[in-house]
Amino acid sequence: MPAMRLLYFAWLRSRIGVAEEEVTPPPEVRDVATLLAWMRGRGPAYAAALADERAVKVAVNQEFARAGDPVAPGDEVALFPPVTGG
Amino acid sequence: MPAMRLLYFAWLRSRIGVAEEEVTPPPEVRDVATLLAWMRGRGPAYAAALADERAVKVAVNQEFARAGDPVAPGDEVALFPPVTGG
Amino acid sequence: MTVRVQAEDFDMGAEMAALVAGRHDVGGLVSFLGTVRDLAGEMPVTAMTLEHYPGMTEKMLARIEAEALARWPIAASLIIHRHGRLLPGDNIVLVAVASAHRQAAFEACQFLVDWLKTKAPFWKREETPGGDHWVEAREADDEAADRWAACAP
Amino acid sequence: MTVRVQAEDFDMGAEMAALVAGRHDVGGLVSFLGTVRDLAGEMPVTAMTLEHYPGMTEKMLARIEAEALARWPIAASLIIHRHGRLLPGDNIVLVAVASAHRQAAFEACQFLVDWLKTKAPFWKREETPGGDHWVEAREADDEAADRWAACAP
Repeated sequence: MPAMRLLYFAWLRSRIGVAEEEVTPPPEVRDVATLLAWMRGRGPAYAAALADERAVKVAVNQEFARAGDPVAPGDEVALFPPVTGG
Repeated sequence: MPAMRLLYFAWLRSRIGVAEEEVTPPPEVRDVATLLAWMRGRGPAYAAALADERAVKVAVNQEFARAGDPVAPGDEVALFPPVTGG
Repeated sequence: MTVRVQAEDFDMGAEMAALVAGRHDVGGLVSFLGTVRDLAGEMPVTAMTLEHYPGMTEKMLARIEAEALARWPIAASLIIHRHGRLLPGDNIVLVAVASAHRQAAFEACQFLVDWLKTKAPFWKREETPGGDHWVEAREADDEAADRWAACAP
Repeated sequence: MTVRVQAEDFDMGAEMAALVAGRHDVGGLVSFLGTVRDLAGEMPVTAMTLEHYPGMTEKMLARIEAEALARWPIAASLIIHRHGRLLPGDNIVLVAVASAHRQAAFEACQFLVDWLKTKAPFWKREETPGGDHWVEAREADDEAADRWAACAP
């Protein structure tokens, strides 16, 4: 089963401490909400960075995604704060 | 008494045949309306060029003017079609 | 705050750079470049001559620029309008407005362009394969300018 | 119809000239140039770093440009957005829209700029005398972009 690629931007990257990583979440991770819940359990840096749900935006395969949108092995999932434009 | 300077632009200039001229209208010419009436009597080219009131715009001393606005000796009075911009 | 009415061409890039040179309080620069089209409706146009009323044009352009400055927070502005005979593709007019606020820059620039196209004392003569003619005023343009009268920024 | 996301600076005059080179059906070219301000609110800003999401940015910019093309009669358009560390006065973004109709060019340009400022995946880090910080999203910007959703051209 292919891994899931996670990307972090802006202060989410600084707080988590890496720009990207590959993970293999358990089968109960099926959508954005369950992915975020699982990630919060990965350690205090993740729990702190992902604590405020409104401050965390998600894109799945380079498309903005909401809590109920599906994620699957092989996906590119990006986490970032609200965009602040050019 | 100083003369009045008349300027013509665009097709009004072509129809009247000169770009500018100095005139000394009679004392009853006191506003734009009486000036235009007097000018129509100056010859067939003037009568034809000034026949359609809506097609003739007037500026007195470089300010747009209406029928009732005053004109006086020494004024610069310009006659032109509606502007067609840049 | 500059107004120029001239027969000569202008260099848009150089004008834009000069407008904001050394200014760091400008977040957005909105500009409009008008050029000569080779079609008027369905008619091919081979050249165009812009006549204007020297003296009155500059005076009115300076006044409308002052009105824009009073209505919007503008850091810098520029109006260059050419006159004389122009060919398709030639530059006609450049209007540029710099502001700390992009919405203000867009609105002020469009206000100036709508005004220029409808109120400035310019008359357009087109050369076509069928002959030359003076262009008639367009009602749609008057409406574009008039909407600003009712709409405070 | 061009989208570029790059660290390098661009030459506005050259880009504008290239956009309309050889086109004679374009009556108006509206452009927006965004530059780095030296103030954010009352705070002096000494530099700014723009981070973006490579791949997603280009994809989203191409999509919004296609949406503008579908909504307005556009003859040519260009979006250039820089990323990386920029100093006050530096160019950030250039959006240009050419159309036979000036109203369409103004609206489409403002639509693209509003969208870029609120939806494109860019994040801004400011350097100030008091330290560095990531810029917070602004509600006013979201409103500017959202009004397009309710307003067909």
